[in-house]
Amino acid sequence: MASKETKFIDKKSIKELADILDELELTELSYQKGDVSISVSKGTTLSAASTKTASIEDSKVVSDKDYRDDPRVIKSPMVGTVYLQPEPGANKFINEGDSISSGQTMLIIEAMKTMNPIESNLQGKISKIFVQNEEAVEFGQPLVLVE
Amino acid sequence: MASKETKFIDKKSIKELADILDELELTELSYQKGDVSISVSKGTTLSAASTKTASIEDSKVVSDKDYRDDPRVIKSPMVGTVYLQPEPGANKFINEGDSISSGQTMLIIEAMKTMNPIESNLQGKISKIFVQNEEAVEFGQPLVLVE
Amino acid sequence: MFKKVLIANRGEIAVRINRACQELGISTVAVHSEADRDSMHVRIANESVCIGPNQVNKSYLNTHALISACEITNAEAIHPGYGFLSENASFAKMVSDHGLTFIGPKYEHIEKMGDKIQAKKIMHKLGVPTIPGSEGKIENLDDAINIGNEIGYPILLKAAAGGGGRGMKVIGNEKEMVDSFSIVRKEALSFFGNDDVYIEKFIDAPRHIEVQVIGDLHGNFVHLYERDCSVQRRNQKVIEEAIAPGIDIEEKAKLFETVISAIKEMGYLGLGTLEFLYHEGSFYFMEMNTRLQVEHPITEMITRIDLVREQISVAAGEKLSFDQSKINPLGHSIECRINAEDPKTFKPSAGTISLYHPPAGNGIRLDTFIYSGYKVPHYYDNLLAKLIVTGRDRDHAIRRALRSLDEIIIEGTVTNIELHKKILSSEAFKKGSVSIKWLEENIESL
Amino acid sequence: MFKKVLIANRGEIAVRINRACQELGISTVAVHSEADRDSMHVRIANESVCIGPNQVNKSYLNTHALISACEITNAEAIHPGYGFLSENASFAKMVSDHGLTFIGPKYEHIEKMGDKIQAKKIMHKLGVPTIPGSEGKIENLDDAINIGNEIGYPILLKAAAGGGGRGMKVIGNEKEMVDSFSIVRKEALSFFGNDDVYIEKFIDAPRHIEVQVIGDLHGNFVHLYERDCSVQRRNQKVIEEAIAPGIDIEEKAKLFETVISAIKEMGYLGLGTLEFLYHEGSFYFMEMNTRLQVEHPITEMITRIDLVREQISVAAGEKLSFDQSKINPLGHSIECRINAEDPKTFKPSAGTISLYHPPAGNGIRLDTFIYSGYKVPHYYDNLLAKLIVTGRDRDHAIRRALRSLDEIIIEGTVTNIELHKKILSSEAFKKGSVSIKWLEENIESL
Repeated sequence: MASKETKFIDKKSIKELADILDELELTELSYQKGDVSISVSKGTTLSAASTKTASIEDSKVVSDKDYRDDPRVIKSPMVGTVYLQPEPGANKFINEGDSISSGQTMLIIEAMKTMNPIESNLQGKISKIFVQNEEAVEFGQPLVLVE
Repeated sequence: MASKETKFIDKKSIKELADILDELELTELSYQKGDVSISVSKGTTLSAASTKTASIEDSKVVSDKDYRDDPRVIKSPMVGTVYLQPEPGANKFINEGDSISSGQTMLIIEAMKTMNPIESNLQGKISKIFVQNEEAVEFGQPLVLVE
Repeated sequence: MFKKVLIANRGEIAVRINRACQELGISTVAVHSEADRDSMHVRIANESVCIGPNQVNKSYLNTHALISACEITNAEAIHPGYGFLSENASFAKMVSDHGLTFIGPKYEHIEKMGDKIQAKKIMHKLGVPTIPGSEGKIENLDDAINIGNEIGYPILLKAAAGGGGRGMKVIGNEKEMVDSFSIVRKEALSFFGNDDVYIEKFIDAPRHIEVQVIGDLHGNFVHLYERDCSVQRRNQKVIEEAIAPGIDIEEKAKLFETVISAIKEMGYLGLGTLEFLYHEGSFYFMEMNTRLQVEHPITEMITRIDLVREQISVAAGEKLSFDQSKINPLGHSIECRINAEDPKTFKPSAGTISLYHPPAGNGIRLDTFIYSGYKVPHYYDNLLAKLIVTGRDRDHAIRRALRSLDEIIIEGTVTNIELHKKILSSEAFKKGSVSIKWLEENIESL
Repeated sequence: MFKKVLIANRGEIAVRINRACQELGISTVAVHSEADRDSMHVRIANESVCIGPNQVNKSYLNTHALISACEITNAEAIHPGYGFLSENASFAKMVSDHGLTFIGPKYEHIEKMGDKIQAKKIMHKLGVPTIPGSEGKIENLDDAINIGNEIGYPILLKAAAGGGGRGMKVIGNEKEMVDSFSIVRKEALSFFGNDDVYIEKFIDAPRHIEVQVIGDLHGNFVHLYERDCSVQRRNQKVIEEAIAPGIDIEEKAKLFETVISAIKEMGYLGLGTLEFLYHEGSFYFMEMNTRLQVEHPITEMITRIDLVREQISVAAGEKLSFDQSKINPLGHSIECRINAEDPKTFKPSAGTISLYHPPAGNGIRLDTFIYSGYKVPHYYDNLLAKLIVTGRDRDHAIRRALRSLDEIIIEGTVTNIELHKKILSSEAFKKGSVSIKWLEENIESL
């Protein structure tokens, strides 16, 4: 590509900083000049331990992890089992692509033999349903993405 | 240096900051001047443990630590006790400010009841004698600085 | 035996229980609040479930979430650890109503022992020594004098409606009783609007001695000797040791006999601890903890019985793996509770553990959940680690503890390690047998 | 007791010895090469002396520097650890000639046991069972047949001048002896220019069983039961356990009796280990290690005797703190040697430990010298840590070992932790009683 344009990401500088980090045995290095600011860091984490835990989070709902702090997401207020229909054979409460209004029932979570209707606190278009019918969910687990 | 090229990354300054970080035993350091801003940090080392060891090195010869890797320094080739005179009451072999030639005896180290004359492998002016008479020295400990 | 157990706790005790389960071949479910997502008890469990936000009442005390977590993971039993729901009788009942096993005593026993006054009455009936006193309010001075002579001075004359250290007076002899009786009643009336008073034996600076027991469903009841937990600050145990220094073996044998007879009569299941005040050769029952204790490891060390393993086994209906004849304590064990707290103000200290390096070697056990890089949340209690050292005798254990405290490195948060060194180096502690008042009275001069 | 001891070693054993000294109130001097300036044994000692450059022959084997280091620090005794100078009789003598105490046996015993052939002869004379065979060369076929019948087939017919696995033949019965005798002699003549042959009992796949002993200067000699160290690779022990599974207690009692009688006759001082091959109910003495062993902790765990403490005490002239009647092994202990080595090629692996997190809890001991941030030098051996787990029985100990191996984190260098998991999970190991050939023969399929 015969581009004259300055690329947004200056990988060479990042690499250079990373090398300096190594050379000087630093763990963090931030560099700012003009409107460009780069931070590099290297550190130890407890990675060996974290790889072994087969948490529900890891094994069942890998894809929703990135959405945990997303304000467009409605998260599970409790631990339990999700039902997407009011009863077996019935239509789902919601489908991806539907419009949803605040207060509308999205799904049911069964906890302690009790059926708890979960209502939307957002309104907009449902762009993603993270959970399957009869899936176990934990507290704070993303249920639905509303845009 | 009359360089016209402005490099994005000013490695010299980073190095300087990293050195200051080391010198002042800091773990983090941020520096900003004009449109340049640099932060460096260094992870924790086992400092709590190291403070408790009262090694010979720490307790007896604090000042010579910086000279361990200095090529102008003659270091002890053995563990033992230093004598600066050939016998009690005699003159010292060398004094600070003396000239010394390669092969000249500087001092004696007693080890295993044996007196070992230690000869200079450098020549020049003795700018510092790190050890005292009858001081215990370990292997590699700086004895004399020749400039 | 259970196939899967949910551990309804966090911190070092959740890690401890997880290990016992793994050694029994039981799969584990950790539960956690949002703040504890990276906590060690979550990392080492086979599965984990987030049960709520950071506040304990919405997570670790959230009984519905815990039961639901069992349902979605198919856990068969819940181990409550200590604190949180461990002595909550209605939770224990709820667990069992849902067809799950609560790893602890029968809920009736949790309930009865949870009421301190009822507990004392029950234990008294079962022959366990309690603090002597009037069985109810004193009608008049003559009765007061009679009871005073019966239980022996000094006694405590207490307003029935009193509390918080007010409305009570130490009476040293009969003459003082004559002088004070009506004054205390009058004060009681003016302070609390009620002039009922009662009498209890006054124990000035007792030691805290507790007896570890365990029972199974097959009629086996065993004691695992005593622990001395007198080194306390604001009613919080700081250092515990087993066995208690300087208590006559005959005295203890008699106590153990009544204790065993009592828990047998109750049909007690699982681990329990009877706490006593000890003074001048006498034991006075205070309360019974119907759960695993923080300081259980020192008993494990000297008896070589894995208490958590046994606790889980008996909850699953198995027999105790040992009988009383197998319990022959050997050596001496000391536990130092290492807290994240300011050494002066004792305020809890949160922060990130930048470096953790444990002590090790012969006779050292360190029960903890911290690791290099772990961020200690400020929502929960400040116990970081329990250093448990065991030596051939008390003196050896103290030396071992001191060298371990020199080895341990916890950077990034302040701890009470220096306090432990001071206590263990003090002449009073080395001599043994300090009272529960000792640490508070001497903490400045240590 | 000594006031100050110099520890002439590095790594985990120097740390181990340092701890024992501190618990005895003895001040310690660490010695180190230039590469070991930041090593843990230097950090935890009271004083340290750099004794030479990185090469072991100029530092840890530098006898003059060690004696000088004692002189300048006023250390009264030298603990040699294992390896390095620990079995060097002339060093032991040099130490004593300089008025210092060598913490180990008398140098005559180090010398005698250092010569393997002489050691076998001495032990044979002292009644310890050795491998049966001809006492010297065999004159003719008739003699060969007689000896073969006497010690029982299979036997090994060996060229006296042979070695390195050449010049020997396994003979299964008398007929094979008749067929092979002259052939082996002819081969011996053509290979080694000497047709002398001798006979030794052939032991195909024995176990490695060793007996721990200790003696003091007051006529007390005690054994601390046996260890099974059969899990080996290239003659390096990988896993050890105490006590050995599946050996008849009567058989062992007889062995212990002859062992004690032998070391009593010798007047042996300090710790020692007699190594035996064990096969079909018989023990055959191989050699005696006149020093502390790497695997001593498993014996400490089941006997609850601190061997290093006792070793130092008896070297200082004190009596053993226990007698034979006190040694009642309880439970089962397993040691896993955690090495920094490539899991395929077994090449030592140096590097910086970026993260170290040890396993912990009940029954876990980890003897090590590493820490987060430690740079493992490539000059020395590759033993990083010894994981010692103790359980109520062998099965429990194996489970405990497995859960600990899951907990441990060593990042920055490759280790053999996965190999340990495979061994401990294998059916053959779980069953017990594998031979010294087992690991090598099965390492690919584990």
